[in-house]
Amino acid sequence: MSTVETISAADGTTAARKPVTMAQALNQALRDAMLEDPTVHLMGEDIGTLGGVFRVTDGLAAEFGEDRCTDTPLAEAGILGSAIGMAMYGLRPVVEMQFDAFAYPSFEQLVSHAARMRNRTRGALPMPITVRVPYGGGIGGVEHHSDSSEAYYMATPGLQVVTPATVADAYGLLRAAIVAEDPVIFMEPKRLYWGKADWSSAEPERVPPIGRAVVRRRGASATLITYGPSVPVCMAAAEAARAEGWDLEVVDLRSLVPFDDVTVAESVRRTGRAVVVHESAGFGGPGGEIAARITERCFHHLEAPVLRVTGFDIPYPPPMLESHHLPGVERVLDAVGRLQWESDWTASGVSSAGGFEGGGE
Amino acid sequence: MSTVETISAADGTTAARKPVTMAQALNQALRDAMLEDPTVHLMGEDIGTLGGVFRVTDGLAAEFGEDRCTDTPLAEAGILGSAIGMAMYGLRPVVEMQFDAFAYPSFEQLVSHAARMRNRTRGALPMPITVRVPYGGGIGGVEHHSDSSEAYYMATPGLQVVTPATVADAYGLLRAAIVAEDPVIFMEPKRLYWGKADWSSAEPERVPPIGRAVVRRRGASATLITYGPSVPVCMAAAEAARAEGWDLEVVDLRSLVPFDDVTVAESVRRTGRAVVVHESAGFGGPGGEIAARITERCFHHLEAPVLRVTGFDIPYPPPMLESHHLPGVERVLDAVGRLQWESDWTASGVSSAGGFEGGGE
Amino acid sequence: MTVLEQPGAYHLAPPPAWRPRLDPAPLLPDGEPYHLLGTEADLDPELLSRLHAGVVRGRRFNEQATALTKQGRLAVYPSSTGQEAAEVAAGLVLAEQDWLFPSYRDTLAAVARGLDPVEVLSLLRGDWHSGYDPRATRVAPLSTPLATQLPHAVGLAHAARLRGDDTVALAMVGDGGTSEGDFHEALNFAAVWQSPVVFLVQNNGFAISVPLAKQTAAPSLAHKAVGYGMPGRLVDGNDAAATHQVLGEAIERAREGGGPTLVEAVTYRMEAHTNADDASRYRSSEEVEHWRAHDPIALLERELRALGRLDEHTVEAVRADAEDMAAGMRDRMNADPVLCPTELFEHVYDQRTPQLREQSALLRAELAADEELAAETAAGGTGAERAGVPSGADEGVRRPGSETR
Amino acid sequence: MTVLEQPGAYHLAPPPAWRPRLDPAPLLPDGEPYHLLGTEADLDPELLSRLHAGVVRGRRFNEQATALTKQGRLAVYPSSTGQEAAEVAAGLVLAEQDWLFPSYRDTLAAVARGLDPVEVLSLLRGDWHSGYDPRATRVAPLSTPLATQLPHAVGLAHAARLRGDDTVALAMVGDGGTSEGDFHEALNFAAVWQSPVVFLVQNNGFAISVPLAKQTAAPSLAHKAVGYGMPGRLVDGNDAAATHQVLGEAIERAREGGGPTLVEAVTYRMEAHTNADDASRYRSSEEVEHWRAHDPIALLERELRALGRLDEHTVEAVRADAEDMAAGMRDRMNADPVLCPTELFEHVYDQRTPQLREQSALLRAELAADEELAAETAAGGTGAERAGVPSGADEGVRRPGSETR
Ligand SMILES: Cc1ncc(C[n+]2csc(CCOP(=O)(O)OP(=O)(O)O)c2C)c(N)n1
Ligand SMILES: Cc1ncc(C[n+]2csc(CCOP(=O)(O)OP(=O)(O)O)c2C)c(N)n1
Ligand SMILES: [Mg+2]
Ligand SMILES: [Mg+2]
Repeated sequence: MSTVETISAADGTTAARKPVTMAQALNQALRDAMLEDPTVHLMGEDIGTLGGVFRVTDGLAAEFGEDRCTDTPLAEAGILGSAIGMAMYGLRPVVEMQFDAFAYPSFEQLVSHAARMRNRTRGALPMPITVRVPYGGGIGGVEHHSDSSEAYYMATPGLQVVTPATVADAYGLLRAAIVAEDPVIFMEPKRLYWGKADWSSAEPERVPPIGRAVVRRRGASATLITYGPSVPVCMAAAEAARAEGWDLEVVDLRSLVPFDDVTVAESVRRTGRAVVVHESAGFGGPGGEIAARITERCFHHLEAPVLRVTGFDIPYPPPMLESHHLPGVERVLDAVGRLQWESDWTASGVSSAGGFEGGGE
Repeated sequence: MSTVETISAADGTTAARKPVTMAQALNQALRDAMLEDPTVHLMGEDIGTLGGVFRVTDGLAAEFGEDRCTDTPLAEAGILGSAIGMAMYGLRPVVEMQFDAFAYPSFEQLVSHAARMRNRTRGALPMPITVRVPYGGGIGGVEHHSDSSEAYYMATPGLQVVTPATVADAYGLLRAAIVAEDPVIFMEPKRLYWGKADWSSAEPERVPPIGRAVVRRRGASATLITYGPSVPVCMAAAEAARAEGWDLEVVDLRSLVPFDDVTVAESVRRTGRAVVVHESAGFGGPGGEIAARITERCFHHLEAPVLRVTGFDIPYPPPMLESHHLPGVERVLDAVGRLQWESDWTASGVSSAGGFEGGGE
Repeated sequence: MTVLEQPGAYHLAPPPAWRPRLDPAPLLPDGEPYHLLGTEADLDPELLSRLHAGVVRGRRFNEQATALTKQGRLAVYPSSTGQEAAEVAAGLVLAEQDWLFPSYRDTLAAVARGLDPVEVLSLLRGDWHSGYDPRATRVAPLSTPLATQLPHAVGLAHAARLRGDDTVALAMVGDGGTSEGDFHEALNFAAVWQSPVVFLVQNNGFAISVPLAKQTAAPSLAHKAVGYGMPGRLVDGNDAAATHQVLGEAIERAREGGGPTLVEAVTYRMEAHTNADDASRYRSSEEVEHWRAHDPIALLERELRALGRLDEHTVEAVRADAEDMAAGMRDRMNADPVLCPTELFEHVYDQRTPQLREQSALLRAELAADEELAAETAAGGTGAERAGVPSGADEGVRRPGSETR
Repeated sequence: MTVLEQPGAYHLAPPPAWRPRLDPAPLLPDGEPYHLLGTEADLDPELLSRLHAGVVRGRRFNEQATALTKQGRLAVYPSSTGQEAAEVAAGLVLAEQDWLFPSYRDTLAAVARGLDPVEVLSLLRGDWHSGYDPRATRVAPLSTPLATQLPHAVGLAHAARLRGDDTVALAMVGDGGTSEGDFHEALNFAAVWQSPVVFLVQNNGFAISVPLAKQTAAPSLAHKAVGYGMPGRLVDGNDAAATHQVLGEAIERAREGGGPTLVEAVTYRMEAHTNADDASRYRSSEEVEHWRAHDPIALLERELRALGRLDEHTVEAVRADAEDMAAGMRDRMNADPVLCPTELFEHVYDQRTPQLREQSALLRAELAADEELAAETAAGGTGAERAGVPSGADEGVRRPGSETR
């Protein structure tokens, strides 16, 4: 993770910095939001006395009282549904879903109400709700504890979908999510929770707003487009690619909805090649949308089809097999190698791969 | 709809045919499946005495008894959850969700259990469940009655996702879904329920299996790739396009999962141009995946980027405004016109459209 | 491993978490639905008159709305004919600061609360999903997904209590809706938080075609209250006075910090589920007639007459008032609503995203092209043809035969 | 409009749907948890001995599993120490044809039923999601999403009844799980269908850190039964004899067509939620000590001793048996499981899709390349590094500090 931290730390503020984990930065963001705005209320399972299973709400019930940081009954539709009611009354709820897969019971409340209430009422009932979802794998979690569920949320008009990859973004994007007037699905990459970066809680650096992607690493040969838990993987891949003579650019999307077509298209037009990288299953996942948008906008600049490196199209594996599923440096480099470099122009390339009868055995 | 009917009727059987609606063919498929296999059980809201709000189960409770065609309590998670238990005991449940949006309460049962039980148990507990979901708009339905929710199911490994566009496919695919050993989300396009075709219940024509797309219309200029309620729209567009000098091919996907890469790629490689058409919202919808797959496989055959004509990225509109939302013939033709025909090569084309600051006002 | 060595362990008192923490008896509803009309109870004649005017208007409202479906002016209408007493009691019982959470069948409760009938009918007319301002009216949008509005009511009531306001939320749901998980979660949250919310279940005997016996095996729906630790009340939902009183008591209890109540109002849906439904498929006309004899309007009129508060003059005035309302509805609903297609993009988010700006521009361009074309040809193509759907779409609403909501 | 003209309407009897259809009294649980040990009740000494051996083994199982987490051999373990009586009673009470639906904490019930401990621990070891054959063992996979297994149990029991089999399903859930919508929907379906299913709620006082008082305001969890029209029973969950008897009665009732029962077993979780949890954050050690005095093993041993059925020899034999089991667990769990990465693609569907065939080939190629590389260099790169995750992944399990399941 160090590459990313370096980058986030290089944005330049002057206050005293010390190593802080992403979980701590999120905690600070919640605390600061609660201090600043008395309508901010936290709700979830075990977020009070315990401080959350990831300790992101640590100390907040003690500091702000149980009415502002509430241990709810164990019922996710009830949590999100009552948050919707609280928002109707002018509060600004921040909901914690304990794990990705445990947000599913609240799916109807999310899709049929949180995402639509503003539209339904012509703006009379905005839904300034933040739903924090710890997501993704790589932490040895047993079944239902490592889902990447962002595709569901991306396919739901009315939701914003945001995911940080750095400590600074964790703080900055969560603050932005809480003040947003719309429901924001705030996806926290579990395996980056304990990644540290030098950071100042007294003077948190400013980060670009929701809706903006950031180029984490400049490069000229090809662009890796990624987000959340796969950002450090792509940074490492870009580093490793130097040995192969490739100078890779890395775009951290940060916000899946709204999507930053400008930053992405600008990069791909410049490099002419792109690989989309994410942990979520490939089929029907975010990468299809992203690749399609890039192709629509950059077709004549592309030297090769936009490729995808993603989780396989399978339920998330058990802990002992997850390393085979997660897109890693080698797999990213393999894809980069298939970007139809001039030297390969005689080879058959990707366009002959796949097909209904094709494939493995 | 007549074009499609002609096509489905042209597959050639000899038995006596008469005009039959898609709803009637579905009803016949359920009846025949129940006759053939005593483990087939129907469950849902109002499917018994009433015969379903769309009458697809009409007469089945009377014929097979309430134990095989059961009016359940009003609770979709309970319906799907108990269907899972029934499948564990060796039955073959066919569940009706009354409308697309009312399947959402069952989302957790679907994603966390139905889709994963076989994998979880190394094949010991297969889930031969068919979930019938009437979907899509164009019927003047009020809020929550016109969702196109297929993107959610496509993004869920373990589910098959199937949708007929013709009377023959309605029968044939539903029979195939019921005998399948995996959970099949069987999406019934509501606005085609009352479309008629000549069809013989005594000798239903054979249709290709799940997983196979079908070319509904041969053409040479470009391929329209579509499914379900948008198939008739694309057939009409292809007809209208002749006036403009375009000879369009139309591919009816029929099965979104598994996806038929071979048929699609074969067509696009031949025509060199493609437009994906569906009703579901564009962003994060099926079209992104489809366009990305085509580009990965056919890049060097493409004369233009694969374009998409889809519903807007908004909650489904109220009845009086839905016609503006639904992809129609004109919108399809507009997209075809943007496929960078030789005559347009000097114009700027699609690749300059869009972008973060771009667009409307 | 074995703890044989520990002496006397078993003689310690069992831990305190063991005992049921409250006596269930006071939570249990009466064995018979509570009723007032036709008893010796001393009733407020003013209130009875208000309820009477309300139910008469309500019946007329239902009739007019059903007529509008036949004229294609409403996409669909789920009538509350037969249930006017509960609907009107719910609409009238609330204080100004209270909120109402109606389900899709409860247009009438919102109208009884004073909302503009045409605004309330937006959802069913199809010009927008919800036509009134929920904050200004303190009526949540009519909820179509069943029981989903109940957690909203709890959250709102909870928020009001946290703010120190004396607002109460009244949430309505049908007998069928009680089977949904959201019903359970809402009641549980309300009881744990002691939120000022009252749940009103209108048990009208059916969820579309499914009779109560296939919905639950409970002694009554009001008995469900016990499992949450809140009181359950069973009331004759056709008796407007009794329903008003039971709801009023529950609301005041909630307002004073006493927590939530579950009220089951037993009533009957006299019409089909909606105009698109065919009730003869699943119930007998005898059953319907049986209930016609227990008509909420008749019950009130009998009482008022006995009190000497209902002469032909009053009846006439009430009827005239209802006719006025119906005429107003008719006139206004027969006018085509002014629609702005690009409004579709305006409220999805606080700020339109770049993508929605593009899409809005696309639609605007299409509309402009259509207008040009229409100017050129007398019988030009319209948006409906553009959308590739059969003509008729521009009437705003098309419903295939048996489609039901 | 007015129905004044209808004479005598109100005097008709109110429609039959009105009255509560059954007397709630028999559904209500006792005011005190039912218990047997230490009473004058005449108990079957054979059964007591079997229960005793079970709980002693169970305690040892919990200890061994917890130890395995420390050695990195289990990803996580949610201990049922303190709850062995209910777990073992559940495992032993079933007939061969019956099904058990355990939640994620109920490994012990499955083991008590006779399943191989190592197979049961697959989920928590992380070699596969579920390690035994549910059809062969008639034990459903341990369910992690809370309460979601309850509708499965109902569906299975319903299917068995439709088939004419005398199978009963016993479904286990925690106090926290009762708040989920799926709990509600499952109990309602079971009651409406009169399915042969018994719901066993282990109320162990906490859902992770959340105490029962924040979970429900109900008199007891067993009182929830009333709202579904099924009987509720409250039992001392640390009293293995009482729990076994209450479950046994409910199961026989279900088997004979009497429908479902809700049983609340009051107990206490002596350990933290899982090995990764820190219980001192939310509860006092006094509370824990209080419950230690009501230990399920001690209760049984006292009884057996009073009956003259427990001498040091028996104690020794039971202990030795438990030690054997633990030693077997240790040995087998310390061996690395044989894993086949491409099995990831084998069970997603009945037939691999073309896409999964491609993906399987890709992984196979990668693994082959890795092997080549490993053959070339002594300390070559492995799959873990390929995946770009920190080393340590190949131990199968990495858990950051506070991660909890
Ligand atoms: C979650 C959900 N599932 C299904 C439906 C479809 N539906 C609409 S009304 C209805 C029956 C409702 O019955 P009940 O709750 O008794 O209310 P009533 O219609 O009698 O007022 C159903 C099944 C829905 N609106 N929402
Ligand atoms: C649907 C769902 N939400 C949240 C969780 C996370 N979680 C795991 S165990 C647990 C507490 C369970 O408490 P209880 O039901 O009392 O069972 P116990 O742990 O006491 O055995 C929680 C919240 C989950 N597994 N499933
Ligand atoms: Mg009803
Ligand atoms: Mg517990």
